[in-house]
Amino acid sequence: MLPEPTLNSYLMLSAVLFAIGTAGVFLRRNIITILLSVEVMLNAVNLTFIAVDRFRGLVDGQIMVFFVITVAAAEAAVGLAIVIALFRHKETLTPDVFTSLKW
Amino acid sequence: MLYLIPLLPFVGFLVNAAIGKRLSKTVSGLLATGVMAASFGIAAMSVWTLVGQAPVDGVRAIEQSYYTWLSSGSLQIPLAFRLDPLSSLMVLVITGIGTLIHLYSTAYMHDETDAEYARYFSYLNLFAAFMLVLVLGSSFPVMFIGWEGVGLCSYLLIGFWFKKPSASEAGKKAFIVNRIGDFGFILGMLALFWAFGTLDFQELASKVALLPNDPAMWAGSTVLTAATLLLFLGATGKSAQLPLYVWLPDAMEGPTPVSALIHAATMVTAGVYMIGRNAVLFSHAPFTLEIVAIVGVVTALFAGTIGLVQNDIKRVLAYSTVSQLGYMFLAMGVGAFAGGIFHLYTHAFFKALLFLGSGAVIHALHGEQDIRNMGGLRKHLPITFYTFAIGTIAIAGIPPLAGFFSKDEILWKTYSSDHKVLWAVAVVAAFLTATYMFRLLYLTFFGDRRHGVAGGHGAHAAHGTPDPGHGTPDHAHLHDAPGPMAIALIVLAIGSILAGFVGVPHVLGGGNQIEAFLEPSFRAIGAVAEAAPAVEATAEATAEHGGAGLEFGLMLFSTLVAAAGIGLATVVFLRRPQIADRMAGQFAGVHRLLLGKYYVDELYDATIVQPIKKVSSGLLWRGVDAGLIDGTVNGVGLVVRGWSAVLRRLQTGSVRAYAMSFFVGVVTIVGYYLWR
Amino acid sequence: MDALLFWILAAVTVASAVLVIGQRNPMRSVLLLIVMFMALAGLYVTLGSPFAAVVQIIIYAGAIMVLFLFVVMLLNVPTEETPIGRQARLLGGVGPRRFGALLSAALALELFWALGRLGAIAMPAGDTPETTVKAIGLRLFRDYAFAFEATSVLILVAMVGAVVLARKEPQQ
Amino acid sequence: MTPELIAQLIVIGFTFFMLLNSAAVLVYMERKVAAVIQQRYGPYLVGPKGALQPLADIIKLIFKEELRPKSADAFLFYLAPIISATAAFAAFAVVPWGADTDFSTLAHLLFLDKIFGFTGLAHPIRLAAADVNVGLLVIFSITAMGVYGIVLAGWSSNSKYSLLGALRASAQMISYEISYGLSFAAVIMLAGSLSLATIVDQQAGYWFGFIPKWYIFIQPIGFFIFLTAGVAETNRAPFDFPEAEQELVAGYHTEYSSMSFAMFFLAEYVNMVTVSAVATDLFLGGWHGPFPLPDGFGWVWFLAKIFVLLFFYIWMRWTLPRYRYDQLMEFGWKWLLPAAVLNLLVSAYIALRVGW
Repeated sequence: MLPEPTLNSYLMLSAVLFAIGTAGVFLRRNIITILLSVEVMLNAVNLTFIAVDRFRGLVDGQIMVFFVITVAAAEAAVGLAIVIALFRHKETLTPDVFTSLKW
Repeated sequence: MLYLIPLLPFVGFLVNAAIGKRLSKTVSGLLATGVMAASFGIAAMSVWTLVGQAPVDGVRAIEQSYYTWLSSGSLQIPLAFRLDPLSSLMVLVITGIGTLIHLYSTAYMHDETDAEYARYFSYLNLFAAFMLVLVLGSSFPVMFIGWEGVGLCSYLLIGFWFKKPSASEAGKKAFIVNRIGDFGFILGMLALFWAFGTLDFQELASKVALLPNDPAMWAGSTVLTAATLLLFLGATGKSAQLPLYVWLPDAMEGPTPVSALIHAATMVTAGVYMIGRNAVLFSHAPFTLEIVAIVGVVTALFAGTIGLVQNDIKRVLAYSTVSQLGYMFLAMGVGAFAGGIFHLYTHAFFKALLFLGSGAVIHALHGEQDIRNMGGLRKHLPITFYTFAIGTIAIAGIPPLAGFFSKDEILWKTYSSDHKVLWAVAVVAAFLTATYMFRLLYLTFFGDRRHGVAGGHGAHAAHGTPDPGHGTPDHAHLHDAPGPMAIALIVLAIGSILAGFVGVPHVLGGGNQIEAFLEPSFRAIGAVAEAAPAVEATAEATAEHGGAGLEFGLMLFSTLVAAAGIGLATVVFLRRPQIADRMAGQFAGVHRLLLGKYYVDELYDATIVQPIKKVSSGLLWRGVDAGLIDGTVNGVGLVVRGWSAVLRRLQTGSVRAYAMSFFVGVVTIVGYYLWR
Repeated sequence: MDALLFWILAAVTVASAVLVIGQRNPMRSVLLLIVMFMALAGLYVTLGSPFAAVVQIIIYAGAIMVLFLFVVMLLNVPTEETPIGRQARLLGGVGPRRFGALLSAALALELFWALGRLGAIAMPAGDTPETTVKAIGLRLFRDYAFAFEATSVLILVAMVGAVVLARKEPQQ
Repeated sequence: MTPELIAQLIVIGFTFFMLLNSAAVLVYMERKVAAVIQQRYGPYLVGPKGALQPLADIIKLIFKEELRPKSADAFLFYLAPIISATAAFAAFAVVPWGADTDFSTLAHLLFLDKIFGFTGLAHPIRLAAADVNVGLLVIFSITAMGVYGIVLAGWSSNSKYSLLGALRASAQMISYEISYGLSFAAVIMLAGSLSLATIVDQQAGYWFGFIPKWYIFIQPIGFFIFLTAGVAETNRAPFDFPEAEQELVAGYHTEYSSMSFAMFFLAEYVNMVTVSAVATDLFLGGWHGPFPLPDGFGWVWFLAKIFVLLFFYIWMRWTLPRYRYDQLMEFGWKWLLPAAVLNLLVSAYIALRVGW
């Protein structure tokens, strides 16, 4: 029979998710996918919040989750708007092309 | 509803300042006058309620606190107003005379453009608001708001014709000189707070009253003395006493009603009021009181002598104001606080009257201010003449007009408090006052028209085209003061006649009501009669042993002195003008000295202004600013630029690269903390 | 039963997450991400916060992801193109990306290590009590009222920003 | 296997069955009503007055060939209709369509007590496929999922009409979901519960003995918003942009044929039913009628109300012309949403300060 999930197993799961998210940020060459990877990270964090909530028997974590989701929504909206604007200018989605914001 | 008293003029200021341009003269003038009148009405009502009050251990006061203005640590300053006998008297004077002068101005300033007109009245209302805050404030900081505010307004109004260089110069001078005084005032406040931990007048008074009261120097009173001296410095600035009086004569560049309101009736008396307000403090610092008295009397004499030879009608009045203020300080100095305030109150009437009268003259002569170019106006300007004459008699101190009672009160208090020398000097000053005032009267109104006298047009040119009515003076027809001005003059004249009767001394069978009325304001609440100022007490004592006879005698004597002065003036300036010239010839040196106002301005310029200029241009500007500060700043800039030229290479502009570096940091830090 | 559920959902989550980033086609990444959200929602339910789960689905899967889909369809770039230009190749080349992957692996290891030190702590026994919507609501609107308002402002700003950014310039 | 469990299974099966049929019935009804409105006969060959027409259609659809564009993304192409259909059915699962009952009356009427000696359950069960106490949220989330079916269909079939349809669908559904949610948030506030059954029971009884305590009477604006948003959610005329025949051939399911097409079709009608059912539960007092029926027959009222709403739907479709797309968006964002927010605020204020 499978072992009962402990708090640790939840935390480890979220750690894995977070790592995957970061990896995505570095591996992919498509801004949209990179944004998606960011979402993965956010969800990893959310999972932590809820797990700890369950562990300590609170609701604050869930409220944090709501805030995270809201912020994610804002981030997605702005991010995608930027993506569209960029695409209009350079006809590409590769982040490494957009390096004009420097000296 | 005390707050309404200052608030109404302030509202008037706001309206006139905001939309005044678009209002017609009638509207903005009526508005300004109206708010003043309304404020006077409210003030009158409040005073009525105050008088109606049952005194709490001999003190009546209406105190209203609106909100906590400053609150830091032990410093708690509510924005609170207190109406007690002293401030109520002041409030009535300010609003009442203020209203009259506003009324007067509506006619006097009528040649201005609508915009200028509105600007003038907005300033005037603003001044009134600040002055009322000054007198109503229940603590030093609140008073200080008004103190600074009136300074600002006086600056604005002196420089009202800012296109005229001399006017703006005068404005600046007034402002700067006042700053010196205000500096002292601030330091005084701080010292008091440091010593007594409060800035509320009442609390200060009651705390000071508890100190043992002996003239000997001891710990508590050194602070007190220092603080009071600093405050007095502030007073000298605001009320044009030696050594800071220099700005007041120049302030005559402003419109005449302004001179009447600010530089005769109200603002310049702020210093006196301040001392009266803190009577308890000052009376516990005898040393300061001595200084005050001496400064006062010296100023009185000094200014009187200058006034004797001045030729500009307004400057003469200005110097007489200075000397009258000197009287008030003398009174304060000898502990006759009530007397001082009494004189302040009467002086407000007749001095305002005189200024307005002179204004009427100037108005009639289209801006002529030099008395050598006047004369014989008696027939042409009857109203102005009679009112002006009343004012002159009043200030000369001829019974039963207002000036007599107050001045005599002061003289008596001075004498009875064993300041015989001061008394003597004061008497001389009184003599001078009578003389030069009547000189003014004669030269202006009697004799026959003179104009084109040497220097006359020089003076004229010097003042550019000062007051309204430009163009060449047309002497063909002289119109007397128009309606509003006439009303103001007449009312003030009546005031100058009757104002004194509130303070008829006991000897003349009058029960010096005003003193009785004001007296509580000079005591500390709760601190009982024994805490009443010692000097006052001694004064009373001598009054007892000196006896009524002596007082009456002195009274007669001073009246005779005044009469003598008048006589002299009559002889010299009316009957045989040539005597005057001869005297001027004989005592050429003295005459020049007086005419040059003792060259005080030049003295200050040489001793203070020039050195400061030297230091600031030579050391501070070239050395510190250009060399040190700029050098440092530029150096920093250069260094930064140099480094950034190198460092900017790190900035690839690629998001991913940034993320990478950032993430390396994360991993490293986490790793480090796990490692330990 | 609960354990089984957890392990299944965890497996689904991880698998879908890996596929999300192991995917050249953004469309599929989005869909797999949605799958991941579903799985996470399931985990939330097992963790006794159904409300969070529902919100996760409504907002995340239902709105945000639709937005992503929308953009993907709008731009319709089916796959990644290899970067053009020297610098782009330098930064987006294989080397740095591998390094980045290694870094994240390192982070994962570090976190595991840390959790390993922590030692396993069993969840509180007994079947999971469901946090009621009421409890959350009270907490949210009483204690977190300010944060709530701030977030609303944030959303507003984001909205305006998005509109301004995505707006076509009048000409050129 | 307790009798409760069996009963629950029966209920689930019944719900599913009824939904399937409802689609068929609706097709027939739609065509007839349309015919009447346009003064045609409509279907009349197959069966009495063409009543069997839907059956014929279904058979036809089943035997058609499954076509797929060459360049389509096969997996998603087949996944899409399944998603929509599933979402449609799943959404209805939590909708209760009758008061909790122990079937005693029914058993008595059907002589079950005589035959099997079944006199009713020990304790009553809920007349819904699934009994969830956050039912509304579940419905909301599932409808949100429903978008994906359409979007994927549009994208995967890789044709511009489909893509446009999908784009329109996603934009439209997102925009109207907000007003949708807000409109029943007001009701949730009044009822103080997220469970549909509870909300319905809140609406039992009458004002002054004859006005039924339905929320439509205190939430008329809410009802209107809900209905409008619902129409938009289900892509029905006058908001049927994803499948605007004149502009986009058939919108997102242009490329579909045979059963996968049928699924979309099914999904659309089931969604209609769901929306009407939810509307009935939220605003029209569910199974509480203007006058009470014998215990255990509330679902008759329920059916009646749903029927009325569905008729209204069809009527509207054949009466109103289609909007322009920008008009749709403008209406959604500039009128419906503010109205919904105001409605929510006002009812919140009243609920707090005044109370009903």
